[in-house]
Amino acid sequence: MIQFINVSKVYDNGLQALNNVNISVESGEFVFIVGASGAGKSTLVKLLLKEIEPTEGKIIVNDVDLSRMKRKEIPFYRRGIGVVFQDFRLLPTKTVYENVAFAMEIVEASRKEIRRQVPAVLGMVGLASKANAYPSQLSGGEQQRTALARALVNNPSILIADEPTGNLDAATAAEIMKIINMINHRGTTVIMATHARDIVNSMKKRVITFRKGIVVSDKEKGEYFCED
Amino acid sequence: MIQFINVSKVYDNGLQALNNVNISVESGEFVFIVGASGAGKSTLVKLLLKEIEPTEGKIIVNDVDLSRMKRKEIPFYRRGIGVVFQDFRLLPTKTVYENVAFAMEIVEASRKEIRRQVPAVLGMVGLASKANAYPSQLSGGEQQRTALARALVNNPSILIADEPTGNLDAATAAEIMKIINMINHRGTTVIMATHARDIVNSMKKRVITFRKGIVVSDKEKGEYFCED
Amino acid sequence: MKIRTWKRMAGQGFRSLFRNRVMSLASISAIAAALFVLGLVMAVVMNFNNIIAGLESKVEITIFLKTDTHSSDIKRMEQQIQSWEGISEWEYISKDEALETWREEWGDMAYLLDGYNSENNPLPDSFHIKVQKPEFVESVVEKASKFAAVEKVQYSKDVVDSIASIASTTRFFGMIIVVVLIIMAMIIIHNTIRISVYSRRREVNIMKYIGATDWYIRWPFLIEGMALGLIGAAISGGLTAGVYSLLLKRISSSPMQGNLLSQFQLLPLDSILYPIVGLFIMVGSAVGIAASLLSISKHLKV
Amino acid sequence: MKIRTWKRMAGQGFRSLFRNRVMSLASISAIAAALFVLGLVMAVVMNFNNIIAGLESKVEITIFLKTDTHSSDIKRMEQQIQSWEGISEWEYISKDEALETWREEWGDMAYLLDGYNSENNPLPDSFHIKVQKPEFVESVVEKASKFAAVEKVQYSKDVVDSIASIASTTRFFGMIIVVVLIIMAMIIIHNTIRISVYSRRREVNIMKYIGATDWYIRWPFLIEGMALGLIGAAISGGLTAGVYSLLLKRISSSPMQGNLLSQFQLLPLDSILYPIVGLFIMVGSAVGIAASLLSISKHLKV
Ligand SMILES: Nc1ncnc2c1ncn2[C@@H]1O[C@H](COP(=O)(O)OP(=O)(O)OP(=O)(O)O)[C@@H](O)[C@H]1O
Ligand SMILES: Nc1ncnc2c1ncn2[C@@H]1O[C@H](COP(=O)(O)OP(=O)(O)OP(=O)(O)O)[C@@H](O)[C@H]1O
Ligand SMILES: [Mg+2]
Ligand SMILES: [Mg+2]
Repeated sequence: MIQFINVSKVYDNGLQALNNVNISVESGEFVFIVGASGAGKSTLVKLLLKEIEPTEGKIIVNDVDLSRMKRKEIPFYRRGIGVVFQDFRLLPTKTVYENVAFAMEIVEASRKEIRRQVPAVLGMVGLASKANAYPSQLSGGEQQRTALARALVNNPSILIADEPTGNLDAATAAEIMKIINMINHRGTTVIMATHARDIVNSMKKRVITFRKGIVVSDKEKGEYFCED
Repeated sequence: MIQFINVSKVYDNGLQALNNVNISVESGEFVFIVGASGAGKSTLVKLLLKEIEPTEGKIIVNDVDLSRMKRKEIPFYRRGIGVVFQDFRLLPTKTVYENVAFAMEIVEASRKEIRRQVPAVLGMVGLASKANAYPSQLSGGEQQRTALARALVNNPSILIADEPTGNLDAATAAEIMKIINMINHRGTTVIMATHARDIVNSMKKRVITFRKGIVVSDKEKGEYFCED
Repeated sequence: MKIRTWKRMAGQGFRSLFRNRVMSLASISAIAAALFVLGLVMAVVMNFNNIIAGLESKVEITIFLKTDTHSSDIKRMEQQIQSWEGISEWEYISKDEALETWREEWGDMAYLLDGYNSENNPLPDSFHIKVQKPEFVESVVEKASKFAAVEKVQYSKDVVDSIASIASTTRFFGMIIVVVLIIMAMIIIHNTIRISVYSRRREVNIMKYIGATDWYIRWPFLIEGMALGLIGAAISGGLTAGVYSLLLKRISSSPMQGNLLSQFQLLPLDSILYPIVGLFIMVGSAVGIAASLLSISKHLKV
Repeated sequence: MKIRTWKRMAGQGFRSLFRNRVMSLASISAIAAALFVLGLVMAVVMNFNNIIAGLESKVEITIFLKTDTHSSDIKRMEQQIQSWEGISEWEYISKDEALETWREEWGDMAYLLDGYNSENNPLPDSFHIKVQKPEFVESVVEKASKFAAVEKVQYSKDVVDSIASIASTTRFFGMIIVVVLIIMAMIIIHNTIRISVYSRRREVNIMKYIGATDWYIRWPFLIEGMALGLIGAAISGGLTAGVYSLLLKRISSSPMQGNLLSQFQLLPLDSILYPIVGLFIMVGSAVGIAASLLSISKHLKV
């Protein structure tokens, strides 16, 4: 269970990215976060990862208050969350395979597990043939799928995806959504920030809409409202 | 006028990204390049910028064969082309204003011109209030718009945009397309690679569709064909 | 941590040495340069110390006895001199032996002494004493002056003073230069490792956000830093050994051999090299590790 | 290029010095360390050369004349000696003067000479000649030996040889060390600037693809490299001057003054500093510029 209680975030330069946000997501739920460019979606993701701290309010994940979490516990908390970052954050000096295997090495997985799990995940996102390519040798969409593979490889209990279909054509995007949906059916909580109206509207899931840092709507089986 | 004559591109690792491509784009035209992830769209853009060389075939821009171009002429050729890169390519140590001004400094514009032109372009893409922010302080869509501003600031005769709406919500994307359309009406040739089916279908422009490096369709007032 | 994690880390550390060739080369040549100069300074200081030790043992005190001192008095003095602290060598030279020595030393000019023989020898009997360290000169002179049979005690205050002065000046400036160089080496190594961390700050950042622990991130850098230090130490050790043995060869084949400089024998390579290389290894790896720890801490902050 | 472009470039170069503090510091301390050591070596070599020059002028040739040489012969010889090449000083000392000098020099032992007076003085008349350089010794000795009135020509072959040997050995090893250090400084500077370029390869890449000319990209790096070199030169110049003047102060206040080492007067700060700082500026900026050019070329390839 993920709870945002009266959360506000003001950046150092005075910009208020989130304003008194209250959200509660049950384990196993699938939630879309939508809103215009700059509405605060990525800020929400960064708060959830404890990459930045809220200016006000509390964030509670699985009964743990993030602001009370000890420094040493943070890595272990993050291992339970798979994230597809909007800017991918792939390591340029590692191949696709190594980028994904890397996430398993960090949790000290055995070589055997890595050799079984990584190709399976790469196959799932349709990148089996690119295993030995470096990020600079990939198309934008291939990089995005590599990031997704890395997020999934450790079977996280929460999957956070920031615009995971932004660089994908409709067909590939649909394929990716099928995978994410499957992961969700296995019990993983999914939080996905996106602009893709088609996808949001076709999935019939809960949709939380942000406008200038404020939650303006939060509906089960919601739609992507166009504000203009 | 831009011509691709029997152009093929095989990357060092043996991957054939483009296969015998023949395209001709008149000055002032507006062309969409569509296709699945990895179809070769960004490769086409890189070839046009002389960032990479074709393995076979000729690329002719305004009657100049790119393979015959002298090293010293390349910068001046590139100045005539505004590009929005898929990965933005913003300078992390410069503010939004500086990133855009930078493109004018390179062509030795006067300080006065820069001070007039940069705010105008930033206003056009809706980033006037972010002029002093660094890329790391921007949302994904804001970064994309900064890249567009930089591409437009020198009034290029050709605008190449690789997925310029990938990180934008529908409303902002429509705004951006309006700007690009306006630029095109002023006489600038526009080549835009994209996955956004809505946008392609609503614009009623020429659409060139790639599949695995091959041009599979090239239609005036075309539609984005979904292959599955 | 599990063994496989250790292996991965060592692998990562060394791989990044190779992947970041440019920076590794910079670090290594900085370390090597600093340690090389440190080595040269140490070699010079050690040789100076050696020469000083040699010179110090040469300080000689001469006790001239009154004419016609009785041989039983001389015997008694011999016994007492032997018991003094800090004496390294002593010798009794009778006036006849002294005259003979003068004749030999004067060579061509010895005819000036032709008028003297054991009957009318104007020279006195004397004791010649060498001390272990210049510090003992004063006490020896003092004690010797108390003998009733002593005519005069003579020693080179000049030589003693200037030897002590060379020694302390050399050590003083040797230390200044060595300290300056070690500080500079530290700055360079620290900076180059900071650069190495800096160039991978993206990687460190990503690792943090996908759940790597602080030590998981730190270890490869520590290993890399230590490797840099040790490689630098090895190179500078080789360089120092090479230059020093070249110097040895050159000196031993030079025309100086057998003349006034030959009393300053250079130390052999071995006795120079072991302490220097030992220091190199310590300084190199310590600075490498310390620099890595300092450098990484900034980028580990959440 | 337009003036405003030049201004922008200088601004960019210096701004990037500050923005990339970490790397700038590394470069500057590397340059400063290398040049500092170079300066110390140069100071030592220059002082050695000075001491050698002093010693060389001290080589003395003594021509002993036969007893009862006529004073007109002595006059003629004086005239000839004056005309010889390479003579820096000469002096005629009669046997009476010589006896007087001996008396003074022998001090306590002078009573040994009491039996002699101008009647039975056993010493010969002599010429004492100093040459400008050791190379002239041979020819002077040869010419002197041809005079009929000469009894014997004496000079210290030992001293001449060992002086020449100290001189050449010092220069030889001074040169080796300086060359090694300059090469190392070049490697370090080149690498640190390569790192600086490397850390901005993204920027360079972007500039290329939005239409910047090669020289537009190159200039800020050249300016940065030169600035790094010059700042490093300034720091090492200051350090060298500081350490050297400390040394001067220490030496002049040391107890050695007035004893046997005082003949080796250290060169004053000025005469050391100008050539050294001149070299620092040349080496610093040249290496900075060369390193920048080399470093950037790789990243400019399309
Ligand atoms: N580090 C930062 N410092 C200052 N302002 C920031 C920082 N990061 C983001 N912002 C600002 O906060 C606002 C919200 O940003 P956020 O990245 O959360 O938007 P978003 O909803 O993800 O937008 P997009 O869809 O374009 O990615 C934006 O106006 C952005 O400029
Ligand atoms: N430098 C490279 N070396 C090797 N292969 C490359 C390189 N760059 C691209 N490729 C490969 O070439 C193919 C075409 O890439 P390209 O970037 O042109 O695709 P795209 O159509 O732009 O895809 P997307 O919509 O995902 O951005 C891909 O399969 C990609 O992996
Ligand atoms: Mg975002
Ligand atoms: Mg692409």
